[in-house]
Amino acid sequence: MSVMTIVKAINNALDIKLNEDRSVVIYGEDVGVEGGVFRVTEGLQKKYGVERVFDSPLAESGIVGTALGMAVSGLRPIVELQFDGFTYPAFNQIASNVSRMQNRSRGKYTVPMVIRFPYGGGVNALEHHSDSPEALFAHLPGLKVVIPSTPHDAKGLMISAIESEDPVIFMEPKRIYRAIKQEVTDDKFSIPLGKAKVIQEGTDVTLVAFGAMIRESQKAIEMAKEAGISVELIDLRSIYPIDRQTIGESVRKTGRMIIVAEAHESFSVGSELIAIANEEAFLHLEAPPRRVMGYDTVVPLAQGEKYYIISPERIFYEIEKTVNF
Amino acid sequence: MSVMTIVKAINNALDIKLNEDRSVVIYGEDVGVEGGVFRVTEGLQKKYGVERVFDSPLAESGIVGTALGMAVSGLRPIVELQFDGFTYPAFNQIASNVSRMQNRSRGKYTVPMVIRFPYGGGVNALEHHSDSPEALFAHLPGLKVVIPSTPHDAKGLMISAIESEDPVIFMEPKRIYRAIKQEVTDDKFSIPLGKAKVIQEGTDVTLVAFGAMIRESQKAIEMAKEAGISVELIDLRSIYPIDRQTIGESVRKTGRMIIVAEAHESFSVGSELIAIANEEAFLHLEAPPRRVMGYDTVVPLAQGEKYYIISPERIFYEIEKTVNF
Amino acid sequence: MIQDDLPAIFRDFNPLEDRMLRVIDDEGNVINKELFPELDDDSIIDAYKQMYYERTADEMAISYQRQGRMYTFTPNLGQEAIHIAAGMNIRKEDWLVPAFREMGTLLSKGVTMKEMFLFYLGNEHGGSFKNVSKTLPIAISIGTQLHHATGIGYSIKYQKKNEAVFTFIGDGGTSEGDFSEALNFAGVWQVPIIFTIQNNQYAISVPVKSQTKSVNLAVKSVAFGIPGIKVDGNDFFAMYLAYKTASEYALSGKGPMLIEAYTYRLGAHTTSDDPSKYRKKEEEEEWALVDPLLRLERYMKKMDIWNIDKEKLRDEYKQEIDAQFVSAEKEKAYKIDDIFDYMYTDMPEDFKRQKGAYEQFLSWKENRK
Amino acid sequence: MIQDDLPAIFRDFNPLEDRMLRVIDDEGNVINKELFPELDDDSIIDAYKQMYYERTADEMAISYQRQGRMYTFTPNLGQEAIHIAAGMNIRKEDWLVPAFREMGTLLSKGVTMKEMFLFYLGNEHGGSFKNVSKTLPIAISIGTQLHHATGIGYSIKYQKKNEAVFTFIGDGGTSEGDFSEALNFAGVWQVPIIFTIQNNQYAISVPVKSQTKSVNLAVKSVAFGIPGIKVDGNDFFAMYLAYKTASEYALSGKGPMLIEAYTYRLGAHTTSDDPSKYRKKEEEEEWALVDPLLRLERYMKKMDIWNIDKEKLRDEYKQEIDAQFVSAEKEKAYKIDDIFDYMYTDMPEDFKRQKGAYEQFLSWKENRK
Ligand SMILES: Cc1ncc(C[n+]2csc(CCOP(=O)(O)OP(=O)(O)O)c2C)c(N)n1
Ligand SMILES: Cc1ncc(C[n+]2csc(CCOP(=O)(O)OP(=O)(O)O)c2C)c(N)n1
Ligand SMILES: [Mg+2]
Ligand SMILES: [Mg+2]
Repeated sequence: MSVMTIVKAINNALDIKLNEDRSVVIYGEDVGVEGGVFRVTEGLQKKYGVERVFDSPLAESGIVGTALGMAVSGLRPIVELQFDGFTYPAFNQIASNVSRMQNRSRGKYTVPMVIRFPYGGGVNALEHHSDSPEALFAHLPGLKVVIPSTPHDAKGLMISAIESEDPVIFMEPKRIYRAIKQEVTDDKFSIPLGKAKVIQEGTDVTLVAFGAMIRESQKAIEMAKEAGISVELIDLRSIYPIDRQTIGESVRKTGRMIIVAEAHESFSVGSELIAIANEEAFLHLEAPPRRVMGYDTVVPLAQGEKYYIISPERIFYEIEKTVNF
Repeated sequence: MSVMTIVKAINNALDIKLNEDRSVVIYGEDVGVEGGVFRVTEGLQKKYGVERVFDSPLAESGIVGTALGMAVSGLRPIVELQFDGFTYPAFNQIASNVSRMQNRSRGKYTVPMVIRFPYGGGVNALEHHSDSPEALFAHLPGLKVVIPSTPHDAKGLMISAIESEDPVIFMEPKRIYRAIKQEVTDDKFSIPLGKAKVIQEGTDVTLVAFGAMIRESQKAIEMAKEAGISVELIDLRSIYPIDRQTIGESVRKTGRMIIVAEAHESFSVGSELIAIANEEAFLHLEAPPRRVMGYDTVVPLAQGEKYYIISPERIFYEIEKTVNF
Repeated sequence: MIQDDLPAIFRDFNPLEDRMLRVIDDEGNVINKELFPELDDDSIIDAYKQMYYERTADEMAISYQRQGRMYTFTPNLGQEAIHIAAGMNIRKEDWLVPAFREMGTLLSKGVTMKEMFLFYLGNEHGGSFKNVSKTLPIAISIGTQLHHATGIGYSIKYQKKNEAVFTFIGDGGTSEGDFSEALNFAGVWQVPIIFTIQNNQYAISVPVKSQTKSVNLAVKSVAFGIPGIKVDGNDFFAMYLAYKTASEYALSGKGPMLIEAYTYRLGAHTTSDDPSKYRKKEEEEEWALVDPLLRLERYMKKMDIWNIDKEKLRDEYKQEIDAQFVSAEKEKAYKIDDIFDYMYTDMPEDFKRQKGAYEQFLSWKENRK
Repeated sequence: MIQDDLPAIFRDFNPLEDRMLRVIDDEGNVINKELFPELDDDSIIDAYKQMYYERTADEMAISYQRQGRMYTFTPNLGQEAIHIAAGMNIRKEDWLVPAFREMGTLLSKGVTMKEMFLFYLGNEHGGSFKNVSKTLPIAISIGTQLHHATGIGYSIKYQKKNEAVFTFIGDGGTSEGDFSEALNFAGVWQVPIIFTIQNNQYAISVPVKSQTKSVNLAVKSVAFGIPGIKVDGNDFFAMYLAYKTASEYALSGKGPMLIEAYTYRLGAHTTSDDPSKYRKKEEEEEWALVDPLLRLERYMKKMDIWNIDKEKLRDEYKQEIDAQFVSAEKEKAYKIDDIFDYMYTDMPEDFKRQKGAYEQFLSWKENRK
């Protein structure tokens, strides 16, 4: 066991897979000597050499497109895109090829690759450094989209992502990269993709969240507890495949649902979760499911971010409203 | 008045705006001499010259990115992307700049530009020629997303799109490009963006559709009528801004909703409409709102498309299920 | 500027001087004896036959499409020398990463016309090329395939295999960002790839002069520090030589190369296209005179190695191709499974639910009748 | 290959031969008399002052950031000659389309340090450059800005205006597809743009040799048929000459140009970066010796036109810059409106609803207290 941050836990997962499988390679902008701008790949080039962990030219489409080429020819590439907002130059490769090569080739080629990047707001960053694009990737058929919220999950899910024969978008909540520390085993373990986790059981309302919003939700749940409200908290962990069963069960029990996520609320994962709640638990719904999500605005720079970012208080406000509906 | 197809109606709108406003220019792949692969820009280069209607190099990011440059410097560019699946190379320019320049410059620059492209399936096309990516664009803040379903609307909405100071994604349902003929006035008129249209009133269930799915829905409604079910049909027309009010009113009246759209159902416009129905009409809902949408698969080639495409029968099947819930 | 260890032809036909590698002239005369590739008569005859097969298959496909028996098809007419010269230089161990207009090369690699037809009949099983190893499916989204080729190049180098990658793009495709990015990655990584630009003068209706101001397309290699050469794409021998040279270069670990194959699309862009809208008949006629098959035939006749009865061969090919088409037409019906089963290696629950819901609808529909 | 109507320097310093335009050497000696630009002493003194102002502002910004009074900042240290030479050649009528490391050029165009500070204090109002016409905001998404510049170039040409566009990108940025696409569009459209690559040797930690195999970056122009030149970016006079020439060329309707400004990022990538992780101290020291300000000072001293009291000037600048910083710090508080009001010209109903819901939450919060 070691005390790990999310950064350290992912680094550890990468290390384990690099060590046990020579077909694993890692590249992207500044992932080599620099170890990535958030140091997620720190030390790996030194340990595994420049052929296995290396800096690429500054071109996201190229990074992702070449990784697909590697994936169909025997390697298991893991590529880093430097920030959420810089996934878009790679969007065509992801939407047109990474997600489709398996289907296009009728399974002749599998696509065992991971595209990982830090995402989300709350770090006083420049534009394009605070986006939460999970809905965009989840809407594209053929991908798996994963978001951990703890060091333990980050490690276990990353191991699964690397071992998946399907391409995985692995989004890392940068705001809590180092904020959460946890004892995590140094041994290899994996957490299956596609399974949500009930973090806390409750009876009055189901809160579905993921990434950095788990911690904020937990704070809100404390406030709710004081107000005598019992909240069930689900960490979605996998955006696609989405764990319809766990959501359905919980909402059938509590009759109420709130989604907490940083992304723009319209046409979002929140919308999908409301659809699922309707499909799975319609007769049990006692209040309209609500979204506590980002507005349909560009994520503001530091001074405006306080208006955009979701506070525990705002979550609590919605909990109260939903319970009192 | 002339009898117009959607192709002709859009051509007519472009013609009117080219004629009255010298700041309007049109370009894209094959839009010049060729008049576009679907002939939407037919005759316009001849009439207005190669400086105003012209072929560009084959690069969608460049087409959209340069249009943004034109839009901030006095022109009103209208660019054509050749097919839905070829919007993705332009995704970064759209997501990172077109949708954001106005906000980034605090209104110093407006972005009066239109990105138009044929979308959707049902034409036995090759891969990447049948996608329905409206949810992707609707999720990005700062854009307007428009989809007409008739020649009349196509013309009126296109005029508004060109005159909008905000950037507009104009998606043209290629499957009915020439399938629907309608008398349309030759004069200029416009239809405000952001307003849905109740095509047919009804009492038992609200059908929300757009683009080529309107016609399929109308066929299903005939079937429903025979079965004694009264259906209200709403043509969404504008995906963003979405007309929450019209949806809300209708669902409060009928208590039931079905969304018919070609796109993959997960994380889609359908999901958003279900969220809206919950938010606007929760206490009136008598059955879970349902999506009759494309599966989370790549749109199949011609032989498989029959399984993917939405038939009036399938819509009717869902109507019956919803009404009998 | 030009590397020392570069094969001579890359120096002698420097694209910066807008020179073009040719071995025979339009009449089939050898104009560069010292460059004539080592090819015995049988191989030349075989090359012609392959080109002729591709030509015949193309014509058949066009006619099936006209008969309404097949969806849109992308003809290869006029570009056969490139395809077969490439095909003859691609070994089983080498990778082929196609765009969408190199049918002859695919056939050389082992793809059958049945598969091609099946693809254009709207069945993904045709386009998967499942029986041919190291061959990616047809790439429709222009430019993207070059990155895949480059990534495969990296795998090869990383795994220390003695393999090369052959990949293709059109003149129009050179405008896409992915084209430049891929050449740049390949240059930095020094991977064994042969990039071919089939410059057939048009991207649908758009002439190459509207695509770029560069003097030619081979010269674009300079921007990425890789060797480039412009080759007469209607000259089978020049193309053969270029591929032989590039392939040896790549296999000896020296890195990527860019070949511009200067040619002309004799047919329509696809069967839904009408070139008379955007190009002159005279232009088409001029290029028809230097049809790569004609030029090779002229050469063969001059060298007295012509022993082909075209009529007869054509009939033979037609029969064979028709059998393949019919077999593709008769291919077992497309199943629901076919749209669901290849999206994921292990099908997610939620996805199974979608498939199940659809099956329920189908049985409802069945019962209604 | 090289056009006849090209200014002489583009022929004399052909990037294909990897030549670099220099006017003064490291010691400040004029090595190319005939190329020395027409600049009177006052202009040279003014240029130095502008560079010195940028340098001082940079240092101040870094220290504010260290004091925790400002978020991440992007220093310009070492690249001032490029910025001021460009600024002196950009007229009011010309457009400026920046990347994110040309503060001096922005200042020349009329942007204030207050605005710069406001931007790095996390306020969009700083980055809008609202008071300066024809200047786009800072572009963070690398490469995308070149397309905007090219589009503006088209507007200018279409509207028959006598204007030019100046746009910038880094060495790393040349790997992005948009870089190549934009140069290609500009070439085909023959629009009045001056593209500058600030080759400061690094993209964060990645050295330029990992970006591309091309002999230099100016040579990339060949791929797009536009003239390119590599210029000593630490030589103010060479940069001035290059911009003067390119601007005249563009304004006379001859089309775009590419300038590679060969320089070195003397500071960190941003204030969150630590260059010692990826580059050698010796390298930094070597480049520090040829700091563009030092070189200009050496020249001025040699020519006996040096009349600057640096200490005094620095104090003066510091005071002025600090006043601007304080004023930026004191800028009226960011409002809720600021996040909503600029997204659309007419705010959609649904969007108003979101704003309204937020205001409701705020009043609930207020009442709770
Ligand atoms: C990214 C993308 N944009 C647009 C298209 C539509 N399209 C198909 S073929 C073609 C022209 C291609 O021209 P070229 O690269 O010269 O190849 P050729 O067809 O001449 O072989 C276009 C624009 C596409 N397939 N992919
Ligand atoms: C599309 C995109 N990808 C990645 C980044 C993150 N990033 C910011 S600066 C930088 C390096 C830029 O290097 P260069 O172009 O040489 O400019 P310099 O910083 O040296 O001025 C990177 C990778 C970005 N801003 N945009
Ligand atoms: Mg072509
Ligand atoms: Mg740099």
